[in-house]
Amino acid sequence: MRSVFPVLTVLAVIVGLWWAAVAPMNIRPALDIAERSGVAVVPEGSVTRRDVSVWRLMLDNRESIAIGYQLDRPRLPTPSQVGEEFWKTTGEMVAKGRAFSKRSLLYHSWITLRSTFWGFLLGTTFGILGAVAIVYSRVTDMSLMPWAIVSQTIPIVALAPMIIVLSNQVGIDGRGVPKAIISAYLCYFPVLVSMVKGLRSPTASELDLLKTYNASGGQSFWKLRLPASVPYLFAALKVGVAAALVGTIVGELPTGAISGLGARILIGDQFGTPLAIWSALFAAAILAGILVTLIDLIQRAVLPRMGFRT
Amino acid sequence: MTSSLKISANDLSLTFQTNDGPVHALSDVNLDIHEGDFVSFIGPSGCGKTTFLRVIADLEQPTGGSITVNGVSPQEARLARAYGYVFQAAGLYPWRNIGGNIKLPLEIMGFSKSEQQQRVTRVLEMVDLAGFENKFPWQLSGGMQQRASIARALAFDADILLMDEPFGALDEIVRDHLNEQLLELWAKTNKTIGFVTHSIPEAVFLSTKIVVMSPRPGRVTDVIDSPLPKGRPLEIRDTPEFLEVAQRVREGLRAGHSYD
Amino acid sequence: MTSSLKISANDLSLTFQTNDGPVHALSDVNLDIHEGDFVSFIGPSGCGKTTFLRVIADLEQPTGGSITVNGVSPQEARLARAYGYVFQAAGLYPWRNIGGNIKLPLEIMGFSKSEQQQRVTRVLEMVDLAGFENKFPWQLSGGMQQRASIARALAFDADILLMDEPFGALDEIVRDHLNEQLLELWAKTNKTIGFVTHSIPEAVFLSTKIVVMSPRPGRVTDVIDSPLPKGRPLEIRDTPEFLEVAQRVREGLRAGHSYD
Amino acid sequence: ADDVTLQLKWVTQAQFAGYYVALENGFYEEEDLNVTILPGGPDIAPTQVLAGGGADVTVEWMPAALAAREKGLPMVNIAQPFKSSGMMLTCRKDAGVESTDDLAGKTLGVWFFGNEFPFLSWMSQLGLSTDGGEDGVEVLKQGFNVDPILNGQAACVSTMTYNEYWQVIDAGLTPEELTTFKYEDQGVATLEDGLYALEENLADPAFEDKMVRFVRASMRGWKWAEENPDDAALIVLDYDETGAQTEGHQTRMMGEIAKLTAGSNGALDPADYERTVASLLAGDSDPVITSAPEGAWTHAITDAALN
Amino acid sequence: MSWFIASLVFWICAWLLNIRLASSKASDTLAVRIIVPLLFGISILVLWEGLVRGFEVSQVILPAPSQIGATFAGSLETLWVDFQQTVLKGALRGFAIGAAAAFFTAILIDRSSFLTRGLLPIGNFVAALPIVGIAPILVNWFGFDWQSKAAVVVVMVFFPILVNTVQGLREADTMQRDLMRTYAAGYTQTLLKLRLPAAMPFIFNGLKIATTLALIGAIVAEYFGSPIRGMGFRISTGVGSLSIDLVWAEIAVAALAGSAFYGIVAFIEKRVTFWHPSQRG
Ligand SMILES: Nc1ncnc2c1ncn2[C@@H]1O[C@H](COP(=O)(O)OP(=O)(O)OP(=O)(O)O)[C@@H](O)[C@H]1O
Ligand SMILES: Nc1ncnc2c1ncn2[C@@H]1O[C@H](COP(=O)(O)OP(=O)(O)OP(=O)(O)O)[C@@H](O)[C@H]1O
Ligand SMILES: Cc1ncc(C[n+]2csc(CCO)c2C)c(N)n1
Ligand SMILES: [Mg+2]
Ligand SMILES: [Mg+2]
Repeated sequence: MRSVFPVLTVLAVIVGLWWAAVAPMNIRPALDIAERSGVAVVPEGSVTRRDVSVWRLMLDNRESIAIGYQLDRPRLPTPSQVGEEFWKTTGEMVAKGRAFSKRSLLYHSWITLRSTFWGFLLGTTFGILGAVAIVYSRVTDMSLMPWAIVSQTIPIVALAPMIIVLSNQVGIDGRGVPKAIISAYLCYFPVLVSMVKGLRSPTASELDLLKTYNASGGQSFWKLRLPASVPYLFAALKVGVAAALVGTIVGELPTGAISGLGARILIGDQFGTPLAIWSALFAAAILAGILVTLIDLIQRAVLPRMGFRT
Repeated sequence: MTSSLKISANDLSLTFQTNDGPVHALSDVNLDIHEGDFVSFIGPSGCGKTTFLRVIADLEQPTGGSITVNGVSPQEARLARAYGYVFQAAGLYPWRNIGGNIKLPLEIMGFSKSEQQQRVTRVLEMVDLAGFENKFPWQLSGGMQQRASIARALAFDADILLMDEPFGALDEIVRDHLNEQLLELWAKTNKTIGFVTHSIPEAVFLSTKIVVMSPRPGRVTDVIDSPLPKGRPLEIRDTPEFLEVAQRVREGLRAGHSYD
Repeated sequence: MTSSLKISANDLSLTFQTNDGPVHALSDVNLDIHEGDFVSFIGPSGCGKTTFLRVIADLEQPTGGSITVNGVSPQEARLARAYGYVFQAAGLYPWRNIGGNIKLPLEIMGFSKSEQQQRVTRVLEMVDLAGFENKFPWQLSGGMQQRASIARALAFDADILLMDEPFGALDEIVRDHLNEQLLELWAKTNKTIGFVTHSIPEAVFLSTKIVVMSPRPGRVTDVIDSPLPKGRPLEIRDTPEFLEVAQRVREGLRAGHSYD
Repeated sequence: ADDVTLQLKWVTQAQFAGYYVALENGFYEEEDLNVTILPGGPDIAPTQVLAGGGADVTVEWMPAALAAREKGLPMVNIAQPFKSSGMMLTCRKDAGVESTDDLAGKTLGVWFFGNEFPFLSWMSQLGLSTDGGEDGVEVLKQGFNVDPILNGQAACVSTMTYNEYWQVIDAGLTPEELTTFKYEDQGVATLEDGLYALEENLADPAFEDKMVRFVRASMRGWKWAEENPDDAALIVLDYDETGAQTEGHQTRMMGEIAKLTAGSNGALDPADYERTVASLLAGDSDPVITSAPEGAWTHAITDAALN
Repeated sequence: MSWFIASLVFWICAWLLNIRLASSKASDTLAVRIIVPLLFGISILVLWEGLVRGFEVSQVILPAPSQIGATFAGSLETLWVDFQQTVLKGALRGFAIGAAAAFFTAILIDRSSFLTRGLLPIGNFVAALPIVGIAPILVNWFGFDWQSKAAVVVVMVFFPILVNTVQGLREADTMQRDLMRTYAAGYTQTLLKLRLPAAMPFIFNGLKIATTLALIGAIVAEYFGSPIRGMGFRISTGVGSLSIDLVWAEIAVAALAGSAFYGIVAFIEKRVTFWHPSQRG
């Protein structure tokens, strides 16, 4: 709580810097527009201006700086432009009762969220099962662990188109499944690593204690290893859900997804509408925030009830 | 000492194979422990106290000699759930409250729910923790945690209680207090107790038999049968008999000690 | 006691503000420590021993009363590098070897390289660790680490040595040995030493002055000037004088103790 | 009804109006077909989708199809709704490009992903190396937009008459400020947006029959779209799932597309085919295809469909 | 089909051999630690080969490892050019700039507890964001060549390293700090002799996460525009021209480069944080 004020201050500074940066970032297109509309610009000609620094341009053409704050296709939009666009594609849509129209970011967030959810589910399941296999079997540990690390160095984007084609081949159509697979691919690793740590966190004496009770393997899993790993699990879930979201969005970029936040970014790029990109990025950030917060809330509810101090 | 033989080690040896070569944790240990004995193991760090306790509890396999517990092998005794083991740190599971921790062995051994509850209530009273059943371990002081861990070892009817430096982390006053309680409990239940400690007064105060060990290789250098009576007030520690035993232990220790 | 006043606390108080309300860690403590004194602080957990040592070393600010060290404030004394502080855990930096750890304060205080080396060699010998200079902390036993940490505090010429339960984690035998060495060292250097311990025999064996404290609020309940001579063989612990002092300390402690 | 899956080359837009019109107006239904249209995207290779069995028929440019054929994927052109090419290179005059002679030493934005072949053969015909340098051209893999020409990163970018060119105009550059090189005018036009299916599938009479009905309905769609460009644009808009397309854009695009489809009844003109092959074979050093393909097209479907 | 069955048999045999190796006495030796995963990897490749041959999967969908190997060997020149462009220019430079920037920012932030409290939650939050999404914007800002790729990498690696470093700098425990205080040590001395060494395990944790991000960032950014070389360029265009074998060769390069990069960082970590319990085991 005591960090609310510092966080707000830092945020305010960031927005301020952003706003100030708009002027130099947009001065060139602003001058092009001014010149076309007949205003005298120093120096003349868009090509000659390319060799002049933005600071010089701003000094020499002070009255045209303002144009940079109202561009349709800004190189850097102002915070208010982004906010406006964001509102137009969310709040206003809701107000019009078209919250789930294809023009609404809510709709696209929902598509992304759905893939993220399945990817997350798949990824955590694999991560946890993998961790159990690794903790309980030495061969699995020795053969799998190095490859798990290597797997994360493979550029998943490269595999995306092939995953689509291959899933077509085995009779899965639609882009949802491939997206979820990519999302799971990025999500499973942090879960695996963290759960291996968690399942191995019981000390030798905690394990020995159960041995003196002559407990079975299943009993020591359910009564010791699993509960002991819960704090690690939550840490993993937070990283995992963020990774799953990244995975979905990365999966939407090269797979020609036609809906979802990644697709919005892509389409925004293709049609040269930077505002669409920026507002999709903000939606993605908010989504990430919501997902991580959600898990954090669950963690706060569960861990103390389980007796862990947080 | 007319009671029956509980634990008997004959030429017991245990060698760990490590990267730096073999470590002789125990070599040629001979020891008989009878029913109702309170045996303390004392000796410098690394002399094999923990290892010996672990061999008794079938947590470690000897590499030579033989050992019987209740007349059978340690493994058979473990499968018959003969042991209550108390580790140095209380080792309570943080996600279970005190009651849950005490129920743990009972669940594993398949006691009925009502039986579990009865036993929890009983042992909590025994260790003076009635009313703390629903507290989590970290809500208790170190001494209380240690008592809970003893309660856990008492809850099922293990007839051998093995305690590995259970009070090592506590301050002297709390320790005195727990020592008194432990003696009381021992008197009530007549269990056989194996107890590892670093403290000479603690060993002398508690035990009917003190086993002095020495390292490299781990072996028993002295076994002292205490002449002290069973009922022992704390003040007994200022009597000449006590001091005499303590002095003998100290000498045994000094003889076997090396500094690096 | 003709020697000069080193540390003087007058109505010293320290209250921590916590979420559960204020904790009176020290209240109205009055104490004078003279040059060359060996002062032990003993008392149950939470009675403010550590806090008092920290106030002396300017690691904690008192909330009431006053304290002077060498006639000036603790802060000035700290900036004049008057303190060698030994913590409960050895607190060696794991990324430096033993030599490096001992050099740490010397580097900070700007000693020349050759001077550093000389001093390292000298203090390592003093604590019986010659030859371990290039070992890393985790390669040493607990007792050796503790000695290295003492060596670190001795390496620069702090004239006040503050030790917070330095031997708490060690076994009795090693402890005895270190106690003897510490006394020797003290005799050689005539430093003023403040020493926190939980062990009554240790306190009595080492000190010229024993400060018994009691908690809630932390205060001094007894200050015992030891009648024992400066040169003390271990056997002194079996003399009646020793036992008498020990008994007085024990009573002081018992009076201030509570169990939960 | 028989199922047919159509893979588009690009996102849902008026470029594919004919198919959406046929779907919306029930032309496919009338042919007893149940058609699924899969939009494409920057990294969807229609050829690969076809190979993987993800689609029965795909919209593809001929250079890419022929290149795939050489890689061992037997694609066959079964219909060619687009008569002319819409590809062009759009350059800024103020960057000093007035004619093809000015291209040397300039930076050009080019689409890859199988769309680079017409450009490569054009450059090799002009004798310009694509490895940069004084007498070559510096090539950029252009992204999905025309930004490089707007902010001066490239002197020229690839555009389609019906799409990206208008983005350049919308961004404020006037036609007078631009030099455009249409591939048609340069004599290096290659066939775009044909319908392709796999040879082995076509061997099956049932499949062939399906394709006949599909092509017939699709061409009906195309002709309807040519006649009702505004309505066609609205239909496309309805099918756009991205929600990013605008009516103005699509209507304009439909108008331009109609010009390209106008000359075709759906049947491939062998002369156009030969011209495309010749152009692709023309590169001296690194031709797109190494030998004239065999059996890369058929009239069997269009003959049955259109008569 | 027989190809597939044969490869399956090979896979099972390899697995059985691994079980034996892992439970043998020598299981802790370096040789076994290398052989077991290697054998596992090889058996996966063999299974893949068998699958492709057994089911006659088209090479434009999934080429066999043997074919990928042949393409790899045959296109070393292309691969080298792409490697230079993407890894040496884009990823490594971006990584170096991003890591250095994060490191110094962390030290700056650390001096002010206000900034720490304000920036750390934001940093943590940003580290969880899908930053790759800004690739098109940065390509627009920094041009098509490696600079924009490096910029994407800088932004991607900045926050994980920042957050880890700041946390690491707080890691020195009170006792260790108090010790410095009793020596009356100054800020710089405490930073250099205590807090930075204590922070190293955390800093390296951040660096390791960043290695994989760096490569992914550089490659994804090439999807949004690039010169006509680079691994991302080749991968993104290779699919379109059905050069799937070349795409896989590039993937292999990426995996090798990524693993090597990770391995190097892990190796340096081992040397620098040799004292940390996790490295002593
Ligand atoms: N699992 C093991 N592998 C290898 N050596 C071991 C193992 N367990 C114990 N040792 C070694 O065996 C010797 C005896 O160890 P043990 O733990 O029994 O000593 P201890 O008397 O309990 O010491 P402490 O008082 O420090 O607990 C030591 O030298 C120790 O290092
Ligand atoms: N930083 C702090 N904030 C709040 N309370 C504190 C703080 N430090 C110590 N205390 C409280 O002050 C009291 C005295 O603590 P102190 O550490 O001095 O006791 P101690 O005598 O050293 O105990 P121990 O023997 O357990 O080390 C305790 O109640 C403790 O909880
Ligand atoms: C990465 C990328 N590759 C190819 C094209 C070219 N393309 C394929 S269909 C079509 C018509 C619609 O504009 C165009 C231009 C592109 N734009 N972006
Ligand atoms: Mg032990
Ligand atoms: Mg203390």
